[in-house]
Amino acid sequence: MFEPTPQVDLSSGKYLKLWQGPQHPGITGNMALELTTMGDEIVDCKTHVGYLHRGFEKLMERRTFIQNFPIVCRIAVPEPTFNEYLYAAVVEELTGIESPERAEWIRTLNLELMRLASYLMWLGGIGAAFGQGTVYQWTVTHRDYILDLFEEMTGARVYHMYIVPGGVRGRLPEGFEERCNDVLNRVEKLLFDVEKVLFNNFVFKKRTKGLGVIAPEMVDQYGITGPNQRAAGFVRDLRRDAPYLVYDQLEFDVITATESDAYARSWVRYQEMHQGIRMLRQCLERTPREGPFQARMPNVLHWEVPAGETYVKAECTRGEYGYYMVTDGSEYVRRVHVRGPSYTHAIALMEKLAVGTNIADTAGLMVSLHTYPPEIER
Amino acid sequence: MSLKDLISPFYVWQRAFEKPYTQKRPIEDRPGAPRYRGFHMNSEDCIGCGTCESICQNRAIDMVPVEGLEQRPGDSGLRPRFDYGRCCWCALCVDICTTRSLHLSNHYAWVTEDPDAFHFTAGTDPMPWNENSLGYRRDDDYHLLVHDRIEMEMLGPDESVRGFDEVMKGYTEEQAVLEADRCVECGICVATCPAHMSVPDYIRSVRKRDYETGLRLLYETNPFSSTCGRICTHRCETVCVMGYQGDPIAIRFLKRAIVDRVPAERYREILGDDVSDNGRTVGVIGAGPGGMSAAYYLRRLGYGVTVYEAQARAGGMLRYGVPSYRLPDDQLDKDIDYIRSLGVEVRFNTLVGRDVTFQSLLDTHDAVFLAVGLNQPSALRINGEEHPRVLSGLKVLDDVANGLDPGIGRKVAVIGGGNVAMDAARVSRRMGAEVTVLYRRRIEDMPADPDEIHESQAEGCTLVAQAIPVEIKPAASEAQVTIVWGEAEMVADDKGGRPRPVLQEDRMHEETYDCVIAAIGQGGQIDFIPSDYREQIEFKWNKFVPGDYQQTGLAKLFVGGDIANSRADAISAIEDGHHAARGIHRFLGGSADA
Amino acid sequence: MSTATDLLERFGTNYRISEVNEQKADLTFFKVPKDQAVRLLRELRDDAGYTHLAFLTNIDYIERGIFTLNYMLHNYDTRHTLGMHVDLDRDNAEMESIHNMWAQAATYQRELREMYGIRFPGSPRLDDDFCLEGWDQIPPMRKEFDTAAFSLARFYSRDGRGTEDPREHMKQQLYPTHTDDAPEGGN
Amino acid sequence: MKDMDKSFKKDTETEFPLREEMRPHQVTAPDGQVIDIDPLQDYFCQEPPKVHAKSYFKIVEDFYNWARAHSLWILGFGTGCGAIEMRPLMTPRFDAYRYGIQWRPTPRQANLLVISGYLSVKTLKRAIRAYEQMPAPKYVVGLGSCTINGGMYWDSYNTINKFDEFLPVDLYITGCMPRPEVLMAGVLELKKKIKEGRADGANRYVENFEWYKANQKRVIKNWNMPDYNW
Repeated sequence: MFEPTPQVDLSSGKYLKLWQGPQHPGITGNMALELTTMGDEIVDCKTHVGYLHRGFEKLMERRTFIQNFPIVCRIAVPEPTFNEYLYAAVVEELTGIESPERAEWIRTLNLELMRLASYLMWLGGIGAAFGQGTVYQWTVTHRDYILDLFEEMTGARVYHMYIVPGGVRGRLPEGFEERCNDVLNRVEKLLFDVEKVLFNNFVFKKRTKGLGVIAPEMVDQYGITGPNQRAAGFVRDLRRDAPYLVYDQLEFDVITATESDAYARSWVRYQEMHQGIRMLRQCLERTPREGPFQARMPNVLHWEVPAGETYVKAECTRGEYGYYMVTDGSEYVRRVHVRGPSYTHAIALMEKLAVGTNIADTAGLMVSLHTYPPEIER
Repeated sequence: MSLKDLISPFYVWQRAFEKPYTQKRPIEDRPGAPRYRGFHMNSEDCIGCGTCESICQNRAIDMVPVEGLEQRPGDSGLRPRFDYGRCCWCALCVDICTTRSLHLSNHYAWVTEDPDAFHFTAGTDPMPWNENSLGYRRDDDYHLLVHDRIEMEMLGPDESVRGFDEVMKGYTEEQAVLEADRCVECGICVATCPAHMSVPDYIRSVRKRDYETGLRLLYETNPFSSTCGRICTHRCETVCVMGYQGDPIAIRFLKRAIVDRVPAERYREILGDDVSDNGRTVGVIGAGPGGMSAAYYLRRLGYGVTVYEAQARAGGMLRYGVPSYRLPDDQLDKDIDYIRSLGVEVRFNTLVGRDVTFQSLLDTHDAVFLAVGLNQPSALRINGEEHPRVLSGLKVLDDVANGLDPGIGRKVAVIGGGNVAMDAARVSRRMGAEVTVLYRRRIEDMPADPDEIHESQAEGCTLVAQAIPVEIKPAASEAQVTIVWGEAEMVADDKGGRPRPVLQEDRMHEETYDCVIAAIGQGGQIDFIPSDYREQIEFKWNKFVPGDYQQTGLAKLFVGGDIANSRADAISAIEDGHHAARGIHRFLGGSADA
Repeated sequence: MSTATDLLERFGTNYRISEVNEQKADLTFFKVPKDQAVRLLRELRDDAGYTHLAFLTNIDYIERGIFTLNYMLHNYDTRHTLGMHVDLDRDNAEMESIHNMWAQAATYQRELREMYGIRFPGSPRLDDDFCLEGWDQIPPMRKEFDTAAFSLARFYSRDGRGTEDPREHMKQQLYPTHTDDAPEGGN
Repeated sequence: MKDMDKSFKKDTETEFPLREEMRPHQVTAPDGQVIDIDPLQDYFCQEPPKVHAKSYFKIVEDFYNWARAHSLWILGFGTGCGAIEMRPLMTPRFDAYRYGIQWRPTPRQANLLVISGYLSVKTLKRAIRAYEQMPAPKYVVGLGSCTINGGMYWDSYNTINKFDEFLPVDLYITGCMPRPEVLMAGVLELKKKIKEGRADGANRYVENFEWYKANQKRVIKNWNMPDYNW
């Protein structure tokens, strides 16, 4: 439920208005927090977004369906492939194109690699936010090895533009499995190190346990999804509940916790990275080596998608990521709405959770919610 | 807090003994991956179709003329110039490239102080990565375009050979839309089409199922659309960019797809029938495609047009030279009837020089357009060709079109490799004859349509290539004739021309047929023009050499069609007619542009 | 899945539900009039288990003069999603606020206010800047706003560009005397 | 503020007033003393920027430039996508620190502003302020196509196209997004430029101050800040 912000009299001299931002240290991307503090306790928090607003939804309305494919990945910078997949999926659903099985496996592999890379970045972030710069150095370096894999698989490190409506853009390169397995082994070893250094660290425990507790009843009120929700004890994961791609053929556990504080959320993510490695190994083993990886497509230069509307969602690292698309039978889309989980995590939830915490903890709190401003503003 | 929690973080020291992760020289040591999407390269295969420009969502690609590059049909002479202040390296341009000339290298570093420097024409500008062999290429199994032509239903050879029913059945609406959808709308074909029809536009109208617009577009440049939709030589398809990786668009049949869906009664409603009269008249000699085309456009401009036709029906070579299984009479009538319905007067059975003099035409009309075509078969120039069982291909086709029996017998030899030869062969098959086609060069050198060659073979004609007729001899029976021919070897031409066939005297053959059909070409007949006029007119190889706007040295006389161009096909004649109509309009003081 | 049909039957007596479209097994769209929308939302949330508001967005049908709001609700137990459409008058777009039902709705309403100009009376911080700062044009997501023209007019583009159409270029180079278009037949 | 008139258009003069805390107001200190504050006057420097003069002796100037080239401190302000590829540079794999590059959290400690990609109007305003707060001599690198000619957001209503209209840029790096190596190559190129004494963006900014301000105000409609405030 919405709670009105407390009325504070700034001229009373008791309060201090403090801006954290526009480059908030706790997040990947630009965002500002307007904090009203009394001492070092926060009495009011307002989130300011829009520093990365590019008007994607408008731009997509004036590009053809194939021209939209390169731009969607820019919506969430650290995690582009989920956009690529969801855009492809939503267009495929509206046109009735079915991507071949081989493409589905490669897509899953791609998405899980992305999830791992994104989590590594986050892990570095939460380490840095609580003074563990070493963890940041380790994880971002290892993320770079995953980017190397992406580079040879898709042709680019960050904006892969690989999952195209109808399939994927190319086969896996020669010898990809060995190199990928090698990286996975190194990341797995690193994760055990991080557990020792970060999760067993008494400083980290002291600072994160009890920080930013999300009460279970808040979950639906605030539309919280993903690990933030699972850390509050809910066993909800779109990969299991509404399986897409080949997730119904993969073995994995849905990780949950009950404490629902920053530590629990971090722990859930940490465990999910292990699950991700487990899934990636299955993918590497089972991805078909033969067969088509692209469905038969119409001429994309003047591709008219039949009129209709649909909503396709997937479980990204932060929760429910979805594309809602309305088409009217023309070469251009009528409306696309990108539903990013950060939208509610970074604004409504953050504004609520920050109240009562210390200034020093806002960065950590923000990272523990795992938000990406580019997907809020689009 | 347990003791473990206190000690555990010191585990971090263990990593201090690992080999450092650092790249010694990060810039040199890390080239892009083999599939890296780096900077653009363009090979010589590029034809400047501009498809990359149309797919680029960033408007990062400009098509610009490149110095030292000549345009020719099938190559616009433009090349893509990239703006790296816009590019996002999505490589859609590489994926869509119709000739697969565009690639990305794995080079990725470009740093400069000048923000205006990031423009370059890939492939022609000297860039450091031009020799790069790695980088993104489109995967063979990944396509953004549809490379395979939609198959058209046609009569099987067993069936087609039995009668004169049209062989190509035409696209259904769905097929036509799918085929039209393959077009990338680059417009390269427009320059190659002799009539410069707006091909991409009418293909788009097929895709949009808007046949009225389609018909209007067709009639802007071609009043024989129904005809050309069937028998056009479709030079456009030879340069179609889709042909580089797959089949060219079936442009000809898409034209037909439009006219097939518009009934003749609606023509006047769609195209309009408001024709004014400006009081001046033009005489047109010959009611073939050239003459009727000129008549149509002149009539549209308000001229009174009288067409003088020697035969009993209009259409010229389309009627008498093209058999009805390729072009049914009613389809030709559809085109001609519409032109006549606008008020074009056609005088049939009126041979200029016999029934009316050329001079009288010059006197009565403000201008004269002459398109008499080539109706005199060329001679074989071998001994014995005056044998009565040596028939001309044109004569055979003419007789069949007029419903007469050409009397070819059961076993026929056709000499020649052009469309007339193929038509004669296929007509003979339909009359029940066993047909052998003798051609002096190789099958791939045949000037006939590949489709025609293919279908004639399917219908059971035997094609004998590299066969040079040497002599015609009387056979034992009066109703038969013997032909002597020798095998030929292809010898490369020293002057760089196409290979020449050279007769091998030791490999001669002799065979007896019921008749020999000679179809090696035609010549024109212009004796009706008085000789003092002829002196004012430029000729070459017995053909007219028209000046601008098809005008001749005799200012009032405009010429066109087979007798005035080297291409000798319907579409060129149509364009000649259209062009001459513009010229006549100019000549008679119409708009300066026209 | 019959959840959607059952559900809409159940509410069909009290609400004027129209344009039901079962897009797929777990996704149904329907439309209700504006005055019943929030009441139905509340009932869906409290009685029918649609507790999760995935998002709230708007579609601009400029040619029909309407905005269509889309409330996307999800039921975690049946794993079914409902898309509720509400038509608004495009020229005078106003809708009852639901910030008291879902906390994040206030943010969505702020965004719709900024991007389309829809008013949600009572919604907190509605008129504060959201993504845009110093925006002096019509709300940018409205279809009549031409972003490319605006971008060129305000932000300019670098000089030195210019392109040729292959077809026109070939026309001028290869058959210039055929370029005049005065005497055209057909139309 | 956003009351909708028929055309939705806003008058920038009246519709974008100063933020509440920017207006003159009174504050009561904890001891009860009431203080008058005019933030635009009190918080900001009113002194216009000056050209950073070169040393009289060339050898001294060369020494300065050599020293400047070897301590490029980047402002850790990721304005766009490209920021994500700056992180690997801070890690052991690329280890940009060995080249004298390091990231600083505040503009007052930094002398290199890397505009990492597109700039929305809202960020442009912050970038200008950040730039003006940096001590001279200072350098700007435009990273990615978006800074050159708008990149893939060339038609977006909220991102600028030509960055050099707003701040003086010393170097451009193309790419979308550029790899960390290219940024490194760019910085090395910038070093060369500094050593040669050609990296005079800060002075160009001062010399063409009116022009830059006019461009900035053309785009940023609620200016809401003093013209110079370092």
